[in-house]
Amino acid sequence: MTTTEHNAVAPLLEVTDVRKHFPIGRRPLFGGPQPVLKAVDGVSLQVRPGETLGLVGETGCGKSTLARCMVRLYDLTSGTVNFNGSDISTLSRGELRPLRREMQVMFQDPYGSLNPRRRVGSIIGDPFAIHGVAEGDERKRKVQDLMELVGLNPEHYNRFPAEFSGGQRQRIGIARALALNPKLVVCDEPVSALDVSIQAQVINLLAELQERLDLTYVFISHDLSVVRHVSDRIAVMYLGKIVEIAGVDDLHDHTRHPYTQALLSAVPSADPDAVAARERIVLTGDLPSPANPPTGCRFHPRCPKAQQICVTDDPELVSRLGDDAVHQVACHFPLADGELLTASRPAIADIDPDLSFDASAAEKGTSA
Amino acid sequence: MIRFLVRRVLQGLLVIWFITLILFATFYIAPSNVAQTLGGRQATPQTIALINQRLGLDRPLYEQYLSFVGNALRGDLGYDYYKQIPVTQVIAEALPKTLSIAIGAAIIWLIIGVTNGVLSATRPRSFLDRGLTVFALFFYSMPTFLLGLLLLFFLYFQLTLAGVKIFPAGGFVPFSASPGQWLLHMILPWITVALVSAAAYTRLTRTSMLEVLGEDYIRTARSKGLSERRVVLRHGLRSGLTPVVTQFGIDVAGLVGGVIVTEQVFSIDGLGRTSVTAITQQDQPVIIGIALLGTVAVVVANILVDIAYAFLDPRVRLN
Amino acid sequence: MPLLEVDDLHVSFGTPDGVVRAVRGVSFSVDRGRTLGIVGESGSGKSVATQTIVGLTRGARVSGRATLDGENLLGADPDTLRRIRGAKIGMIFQDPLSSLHPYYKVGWQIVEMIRAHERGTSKSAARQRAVDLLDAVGIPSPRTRIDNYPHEFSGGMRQRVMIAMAMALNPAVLVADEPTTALDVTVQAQVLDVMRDLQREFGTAIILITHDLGVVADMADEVVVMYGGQVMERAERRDLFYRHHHPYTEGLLNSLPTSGRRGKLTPIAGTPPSMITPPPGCPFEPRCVHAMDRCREKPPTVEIPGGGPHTSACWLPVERAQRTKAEAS
Amino acid sequence: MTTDLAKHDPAAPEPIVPDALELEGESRIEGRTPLQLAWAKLRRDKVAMVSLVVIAIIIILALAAPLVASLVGHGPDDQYRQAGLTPAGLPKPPTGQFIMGTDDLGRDLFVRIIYGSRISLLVGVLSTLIAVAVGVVIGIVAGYFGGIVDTVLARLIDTVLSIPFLLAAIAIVSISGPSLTVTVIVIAFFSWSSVARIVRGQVLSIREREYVEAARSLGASDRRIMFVDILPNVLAPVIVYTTLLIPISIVSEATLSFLGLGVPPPTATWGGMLDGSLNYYRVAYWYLLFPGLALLITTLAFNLFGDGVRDAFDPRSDRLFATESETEDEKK
Repeated sequence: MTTTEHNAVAPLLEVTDVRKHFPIGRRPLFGGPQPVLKAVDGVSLQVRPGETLGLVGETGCGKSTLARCMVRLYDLTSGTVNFNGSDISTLSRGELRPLRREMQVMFQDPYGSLNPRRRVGSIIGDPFAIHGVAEGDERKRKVQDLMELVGLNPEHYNRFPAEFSGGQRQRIGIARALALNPKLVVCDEPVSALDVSIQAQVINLLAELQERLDLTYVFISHDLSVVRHVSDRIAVMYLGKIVEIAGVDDLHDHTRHPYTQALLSAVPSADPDAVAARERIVLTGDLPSPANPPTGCRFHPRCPKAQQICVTDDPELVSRLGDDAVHQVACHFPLADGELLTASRPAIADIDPDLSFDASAAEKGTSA
Repeated sequence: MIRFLVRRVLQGLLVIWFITLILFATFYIAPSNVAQTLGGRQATPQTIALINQRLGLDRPLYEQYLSFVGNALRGDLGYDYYKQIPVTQVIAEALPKTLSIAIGAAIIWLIIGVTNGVLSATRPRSFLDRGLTVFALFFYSMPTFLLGLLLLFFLYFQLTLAGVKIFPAGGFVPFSASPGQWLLHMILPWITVALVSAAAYTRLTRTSMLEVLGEDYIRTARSKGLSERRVVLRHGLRSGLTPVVTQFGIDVAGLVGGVIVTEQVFSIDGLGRTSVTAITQQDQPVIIGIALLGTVAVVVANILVDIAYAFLDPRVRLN
Repeated sequence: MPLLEVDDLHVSFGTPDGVVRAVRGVSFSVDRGRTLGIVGESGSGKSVATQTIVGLTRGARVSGRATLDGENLLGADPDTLRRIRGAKIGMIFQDPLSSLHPYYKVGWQIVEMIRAHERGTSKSAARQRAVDLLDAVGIPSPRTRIDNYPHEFSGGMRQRVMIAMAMALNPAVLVADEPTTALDVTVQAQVLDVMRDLQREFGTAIILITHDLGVVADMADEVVVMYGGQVMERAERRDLFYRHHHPYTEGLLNSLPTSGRRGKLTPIAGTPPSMITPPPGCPFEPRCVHAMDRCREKPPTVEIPGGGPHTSACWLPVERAQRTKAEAS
Repeated sequence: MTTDLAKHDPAAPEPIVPDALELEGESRIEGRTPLQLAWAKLRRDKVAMVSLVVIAIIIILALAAPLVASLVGHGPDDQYRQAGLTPAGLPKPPTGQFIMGTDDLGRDLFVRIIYGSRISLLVGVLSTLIAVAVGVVIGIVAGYFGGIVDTVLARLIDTVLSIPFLLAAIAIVSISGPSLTVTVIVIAFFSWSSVARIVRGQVLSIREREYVEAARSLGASDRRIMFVDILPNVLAPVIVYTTLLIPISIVSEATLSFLGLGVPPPTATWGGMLDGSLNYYRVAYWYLLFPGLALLITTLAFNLFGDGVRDAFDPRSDRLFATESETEDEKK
């Protein structure tokens, strides 16, 4: 999709300056504000109908929280979410119910996302039951059609989740998400828990279903190679913010953000010669706590290109270095084409190599 | 930590206050015929009114409550209606007896329960484990009073019949009077209280240890080449004890009322027996005094458990 | 003679559902200073195999042979094994948070390790060594961090602590069981670097168990591919990636969404076999597109000519692997 | 790099191939509910089955108590001052006429023990059922809604749990006077809190599971999530706890009756009989022994059975697909 085409289509989902802060710990005894964990801290993006937007980032970067905000499983701290042209940011649970038919979530853990005490038929039939769509035999027929669609044996209608393998369970989750013919499906790490050979089956299934059913995906994963395989565009998150967003090829060929490059270079490749030839960037330090993120650009304490301005000013997410509007980066000193991060040395002195890490806070932010 | 303790103590005080309110409501609002009992059958209405007046029972309830709280805060829990001695003195007489039973029994059951539980958990499904499970379930099923009666029957009565006089039928000898006699008088009550709890603790420790021994860090401890003994005792037991400590705190506090049956069977006038008598006689000040003591014990035990928790688990301590 | 040699290892466990035959005839070896990658999907028996060697699978039925430096491991008495564990074979595991004892300071845990094997070492000397170790694995300000509890570290730092502990007695072999699976890729890169550096310095042999072919391509000198409790293929790293013979290895590599390849992936159909009633012949036979009748009996272990100890348990003609090489070059 | 194999591969797998078919061999137990699975496991447990038979016999005897009485020819409250007492007025040892002897009022102990089982079972089961019903509802509501609802309910649960049962029971009975109803209510009142605590704990963790979130993302109502998604998942511990609560309630009833605060005489209760034996066991061992045995056998049978039920529901042994880490557990 070119830039003009991209902008011509009205977005299916539009997220504007969304923030989600979780309270952590107790309010200080003698006044003071409630400490919060800024899981998502000012994210804006759009999802066009029919595309797959990949959302990558490391543990605790807020990608799963963002996904849950998109479909309003969480109440927003601030910001707006527009779905299909209408503002859903402040709708109540009851008001959201009819919309649930159009946006669905697919979860990561095929063991955790299916109720172990219920039969597969009733799990997949849940959307019908909740929305009063089909009853009795008709529901059963629809469920079995769905099972067939995702490659499950419809005769296994009466089985329990424990009787299926991980890959099959993920198919059950897919069938449930597709039952009401949604427009948008948010896939939260749908293949992360699966072995590679099974993972490939599920990725193929998702691709085929997208084509057949005209689905729009938001695909969340920490695995860059998977995201790269399935996505049209990719948004890279770091500590609750999007640092770079671009078309999948652009992101790889014209990487702008130092963090993106570090992330890309760290992805293991099953190709010994390529691994040997690659220039690896090993980031120093740990992910800072989302409860107390660094000032300015959040990546600055770990960034080889950091300058004084990075400590004070938070860079905007905009197109830089003459990129088109689809490719945006939040960096004061974006990488030029072919520039290698390994050549840079930071120009600030206050990089603390021992960033203390608040484990409880970080884990709280990890809803994935 | 300090902040946490302050909060827990305040919470505890709130609970204690709440309990006094309930106790007061229960025992003073309920129809009472103390005066009738004290006055005897021939008491005239005038006598009864006089008695009520002397006991302060004719004052408005809130007044009675306020004076009760006021006195209690000064350490005065009122007078036993019948014996005409301060409730604090009644408690002071009964408390050592109950404490003797409770502390001794608690030590015994803790040692037996934890040892058996650890043995069971380190050899699951073995002959020993099965044997200990049967032991545990047997005594767990045994009502305390039945065990007490059986001990009396076999170890006191049958032995005495056979000419072996070791154990007395019951009663209490203060430790200060004769440590040997104190011990002899305590052994059967201890066993009675301890065996039932030891059974429960065996099960609790076993379950908890089995869970802990399946943890990754136990595998790490083994992979470090530590002796199995060290793996189980230093690495396993440290975390396996957490639920045991919780339960122990609750149980020891509950013993104030929990030894009622044992005191009854062995005719020991501890807090339990005293409170049963007081309840049947509707001797409100004594009931409330003992109940208050029990509540304080529970509250203090809960705080101690929390401290023990923080001591055991650095994750609690540091958050 | 290789440093660590495992020959025809079988491991099974009794469970309420039946006997689980987790490992069925596995052989491998590793030399000083070298890294052996063991790759396999969940349930392939890769962790069970290595844990059995050091006697960490209690209650399992074990047969076969395993030697470390000529010393017999299987069937050795528990005390001998205990002295080997930690001192000669160090281990690190997948989840560094659950693998460290939550109630003890990391320094205490390392000192315990040292003093368990070296009775004579004083507490202060062991503590000084623990500080040095933490420093060596790249933990900043080790002198203060030594008195922290595991939960006060990040995931990557915890795994460094685990490595420091496993390397404390300079073991001949380091068994790393999915050491980076629970970590993010940027942290994974750091941890793998630490392992590489230590290996270079001390000449440790590493057995790296993983499901991630990328990690293997990065780290391993030699690779063993396991499936259904058996070794499917064993080869030097480049041979395995560019000249593999076994259809399972091929299937695994094809399943990967490798960079630059869009569109459909070619997954392996079906699911892994039950380890209670494994297929009588080749465990991969039910999912293999090349399956033949004789695969149902027993696959051969053929040596692939062309240098290196390359073997594959498959009936397909050997030329397949060589042809691939010709095309690749 | 490996194009060769892919090319001459006519049976290249279709992406949407039912991989379920391969599992046929492993899933013979198709569609059995967790309850059925647990029952199947329980049936292999000899101790539990023997206990179940013992429980069944006790229940049958309790139901058939009037029949037994008419067969023996003695009513539970009939006092045989001549035939049932020695000339000195003491209880008589077991004989052909009174197979378990008599008590101090010359009543047939055997018949009284049979009648006593009615009270024990009635109180044990009834108070347990009330406690479980109340506990489950409060536990689910507290755990699911969290926040202020949970804080209030959890405090309530803790408070009830920290009241010493016997002391409070005695106090209540001393005010209301002893009766069967009071006994059931008092025991139920002090039992529901532990059920509620267990259920609440379970729900707190279940609430965070992805399948609950999945239900929410489908637009399910709170009530549906609580009773369709959560309730079936707390059923196993509730069933286990129910079987273990029955013997506890039986012991509580016996203890209250022993203290003279349970079901008032002359109704035959095991606790009451043991209370009566207190002054006579030195001359009449049977007066202590038989009611004691009846009580012990009953509680033991329920506890052994409950232990078996707990094992049968233990999730660690009903996994179909054991992964490597799970087989680790099996070894230990």
